[in-house]
Amino acid sequence: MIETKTLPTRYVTHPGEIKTSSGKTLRTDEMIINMGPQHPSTHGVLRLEIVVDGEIVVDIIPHIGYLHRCFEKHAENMTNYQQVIPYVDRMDYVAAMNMEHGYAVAVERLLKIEVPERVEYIRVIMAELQRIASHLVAVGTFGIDAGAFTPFLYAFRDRELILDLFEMTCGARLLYNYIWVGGLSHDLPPQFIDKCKEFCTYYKPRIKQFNDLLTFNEIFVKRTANVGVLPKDVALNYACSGPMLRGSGINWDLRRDDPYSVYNRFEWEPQLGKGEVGTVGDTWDRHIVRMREMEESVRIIEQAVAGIPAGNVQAAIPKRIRPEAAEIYARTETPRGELGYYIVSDGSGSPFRVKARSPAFVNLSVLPEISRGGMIADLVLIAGSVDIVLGEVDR
Amino acid sequence: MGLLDQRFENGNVFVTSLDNLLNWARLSSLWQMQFGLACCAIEMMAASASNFDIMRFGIIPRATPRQVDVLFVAGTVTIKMASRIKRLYDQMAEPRYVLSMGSCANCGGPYWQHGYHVLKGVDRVIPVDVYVPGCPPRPEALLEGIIKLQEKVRRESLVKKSA
Amino acid sequence: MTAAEILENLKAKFGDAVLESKLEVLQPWVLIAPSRTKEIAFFLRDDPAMQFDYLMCLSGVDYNNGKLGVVYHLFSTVHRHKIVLKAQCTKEDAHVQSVSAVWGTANWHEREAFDLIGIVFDEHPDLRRILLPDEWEGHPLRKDYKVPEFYNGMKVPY
Amino acid sequence: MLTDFGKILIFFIIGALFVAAGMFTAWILRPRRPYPGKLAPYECGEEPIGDAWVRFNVRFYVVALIFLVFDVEVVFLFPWALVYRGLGLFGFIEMAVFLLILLVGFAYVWAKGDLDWDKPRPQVPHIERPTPTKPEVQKEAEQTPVASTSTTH
Repeated sequence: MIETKTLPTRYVTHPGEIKTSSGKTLRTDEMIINMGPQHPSTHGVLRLEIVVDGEIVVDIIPHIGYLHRCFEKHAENMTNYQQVIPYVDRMDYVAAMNMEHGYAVAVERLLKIEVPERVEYIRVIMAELQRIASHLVAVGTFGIDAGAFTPFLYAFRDRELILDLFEMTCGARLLYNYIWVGGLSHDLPPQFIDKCKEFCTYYKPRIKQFNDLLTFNEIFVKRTANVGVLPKDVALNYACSGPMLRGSGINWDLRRDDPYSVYNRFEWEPQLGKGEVGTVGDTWDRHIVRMREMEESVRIIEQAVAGIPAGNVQAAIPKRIRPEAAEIYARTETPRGELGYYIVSDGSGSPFRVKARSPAFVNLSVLPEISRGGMIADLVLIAGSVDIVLGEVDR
Repeated sequence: MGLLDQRFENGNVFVTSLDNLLNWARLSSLWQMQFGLACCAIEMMAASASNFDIMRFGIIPRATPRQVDVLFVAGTVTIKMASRIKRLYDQMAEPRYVLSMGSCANCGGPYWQHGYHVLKGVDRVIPVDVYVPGCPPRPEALLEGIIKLQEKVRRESLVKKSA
Repeated sequence: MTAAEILENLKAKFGDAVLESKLEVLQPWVLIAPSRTKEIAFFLRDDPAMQFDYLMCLSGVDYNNGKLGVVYHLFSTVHRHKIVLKAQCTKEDAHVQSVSAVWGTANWHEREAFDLIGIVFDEHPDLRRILLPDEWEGHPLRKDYKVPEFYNGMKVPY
Repeated sequence: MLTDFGKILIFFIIGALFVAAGMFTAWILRPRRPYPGKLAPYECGEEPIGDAWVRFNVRFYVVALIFLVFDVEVVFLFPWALVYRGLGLFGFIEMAVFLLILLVGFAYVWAKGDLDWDKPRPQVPHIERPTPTKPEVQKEAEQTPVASTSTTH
C-alpha cells in the first residue's frame, strides 16, 4: 500500500574523489540520508533527501507536499469572499493575522473600497504584534536547532503575552478570523490599549536579554557565521523576500517600498544584514535581522497605539461582495516575506481562482543552493534560518 | 519473551497489584513522539513550553518511534502523509497509544468537503485512543486529553488475557 | 516606465509573439505566445530599460473554456514598475516554454502549475509533481476534476 | 581472607547481577509482538533508500588505527603510574624514552595530514546566466550602510 518511489530525473550519484598519497583516486560511495517528514529539526513535515559524503552534504533534494491541504480548491468553492478567511488563517498558522491582512488588502483593492482609519490602525497593531509572535517562534526553534533549549522557553514565555492580547480581542490564540474584508470582526476591548502599552514596555528590554542569551553567544556565533551565505543576485533571482532578502543586505521591505495600509505614517527602519560576524547574507545575519525587526515592530506598535482614532470598525464591511470581473495581484509583508494573492473574479459571489504566493515556498526553493558543501549540522541551521512554515509552503 | 504477557485467565491479588504497579509506572512516563504536522503542532509546542509544561505529566518528546509510547497526531493528515504515519505507528513498540489532536486529525476538520488531498480522520489509518476536539485545541484541552489517556492506561491490564 | 511603453518595446522587438494586451484594467497585462516565453523573459530581465529581475508570482489558471493559462507577475526592484504577462494554451496541447532558466524561482512555481493544473513546461530541468504524490491521477485544480473514490486503499471523500 | 582482587571480583559480580535483574524483569514483562512492519528499519517515516552497507571513507579506518596505537600507549602508562614512586629515576627515564618513540609516530601522522578531518567547503551559489546590468538596489545597498537605529550592540 506504500506508493512506489521514483528517483527524480536529474538525480545522479556522483562519487567523491579522495586523493591518496600515491595519487590514485579512491572512489567512495555516497550515502543517501532521509531527513524525512518526521524529524525534530525540519520545522514540520518537510522531507530533505540528502546525498552525503562522510559528513559533507553533496546534494539536497527537498520533497514537500506532505501538508498540502488544497487551499486553492477551497477558495474556489466558497460561496462568499469572507468565507475564505478561515482557510487563509490556516495556511500560515504562525502568522495568521498577517495572512488575513494580506487577503483583506487584496480583496479591498479588487472592490476598490476604503476602510475607516481606526480599522487601518488596529490592523497595523495586530499585524505587528503577530510579527513579533511569529519571529519569537522562529527565533525560539532556531535556538533549538543550534542546540540551546532555554531560548525556546524564553521566546514562548513572551509569546504567551501576545497570545493573551489576541485572545482578549477575538477569542482565539492562534487562528483568529478577525480581519474581515472591509473591517474587523470585533472592536478592541476597553483594556486592550493599556495592556498593549504594558506589553511594549515589558518587552523592549527582553530583546536585549534574548540577544545576550543567544545571539551574541560565542558558540552560537561560531555555528552560524559564514554558514549558508546567500548572495544578493541569487536572492533576487530566486525572488526571496523578507528576512531572507534583508539578511543579504538588500534594502527591501514591502511596508515601505510597495506601501499599503497606514505604514507610511510611522517612522521605522527596515533592518539589514551587515555581516557583523561573518559574510553578508549568512545565517547569523538572517537571525539578527529578525531580532532587530522585533524592535522595530514594538516602535510601530507604540506609535500606532498612541495615534489610534475612534470609529466604527464594521462600517465598511460590504453586505454582499460581488466584484466585477477583474483580476488583481496584491502583496503584503508577512514575517516570512512577501505574501501575494492573485485573485481572479468572474463577477459572481465566489472567487474564480485564488493563487497564494507564499513566501516560505519561495524561500525554501533556495535552500539546496545555499547549503551545498556544508555539514549536516549546518544544513539543520540553514533550514532553521530560512524559517519555513509547512502549512504555507504546501498550501 | 513476555512470559507474563497476557498469560493469566482471572485476576488474583498478585496479578492486580502487579498491574497497578505497571500501569502507574507507564502512565506517569508516557514518552511522546516529537512530531507535529500543522497548526496543532504550534499549540503542542506552546503546551510543552513553560506556561503549560506537559513535562510535568512525564511526557518527554523523543525523536525516534522506537523509544516512544504515545503518538500525538497534531495537525492535518494528508494522503501523502498517511502511509508515513502508518509506518511510524508500526515502528512504535507495544504498548503504544495514539492521541488525535485537533479536528483535522479527528475527522478532516475544515477540509472535509473540498480537501481532495486530506485524509478524513487519522483513524482511517491507525487506531486512535483519545480524540481532542478543537481547531486548534487550547493547550489546556490537550492536557485534558492527556489525563483521559492516563486514565485509560490506568484501567488497562498487560498481564491478564485481554477479552 | 508605464505599461504602454513596455508594450511598445515588446511589440517592437517580438512583433508576432505579442498576441493581445489590455492596458485599462486594474493591472495591465500582455498576452504572449506560449512557445516564446523564455526569449521574451530574457529580454525583459536583461534589457537595461526594463530590468524585470523579480518574478513575483507565476500561477496556472484553468479558464473553464478549454483553455489553460500561465500568468507571470513581474516586478523590477530597480525601476519599481510592474507588468503582467500571460501565456495561454489549449487543454489538449498544454505546452508552455519554461522560464526557469531566467528566474530560479520559476522552477518550483512551474512544477506546482504542472502538478495542480497540468500545464507541461518544455525545457524544465526537473518537471515532477511537487505537492501531490507521484502516482496521483489527474490535476485537482481543473474545473472538471473528479475526486478519486479510493487512493492506496484509503477512502478519499468524506 | 579476601584479597584485593577478591573485592574487585565481588564488585563485578554485583554489577552484573544488578544489570541482569533489570534486564530479566523487563524481559518477563514486556509484550513482544513483532511483525514485518515493526521490524522495518526506521528512516524518518520514509521507505529506506539505498542500503547501509555503503563503503565508508578510508579516513575513518586511518583514524581507527591511530587511536589503537595511542590507546595501547596509555594502557602502559597506568601500571607505571601506580608503582612510579618505587622505580625512581630509572622508571622515569625509561618511560620518557617510550613516550618519545611514540611522539615521533604522532609527529609523522600529523605531518602527513591524516589527522585533519574533512573541513566543510560551503559552495556559495551563483546563477548560470546572471543579468548583465547590475540592479541599482544592490549597488545602493553596498555604498550607503543603513544608519542602524537599533539599541542592541
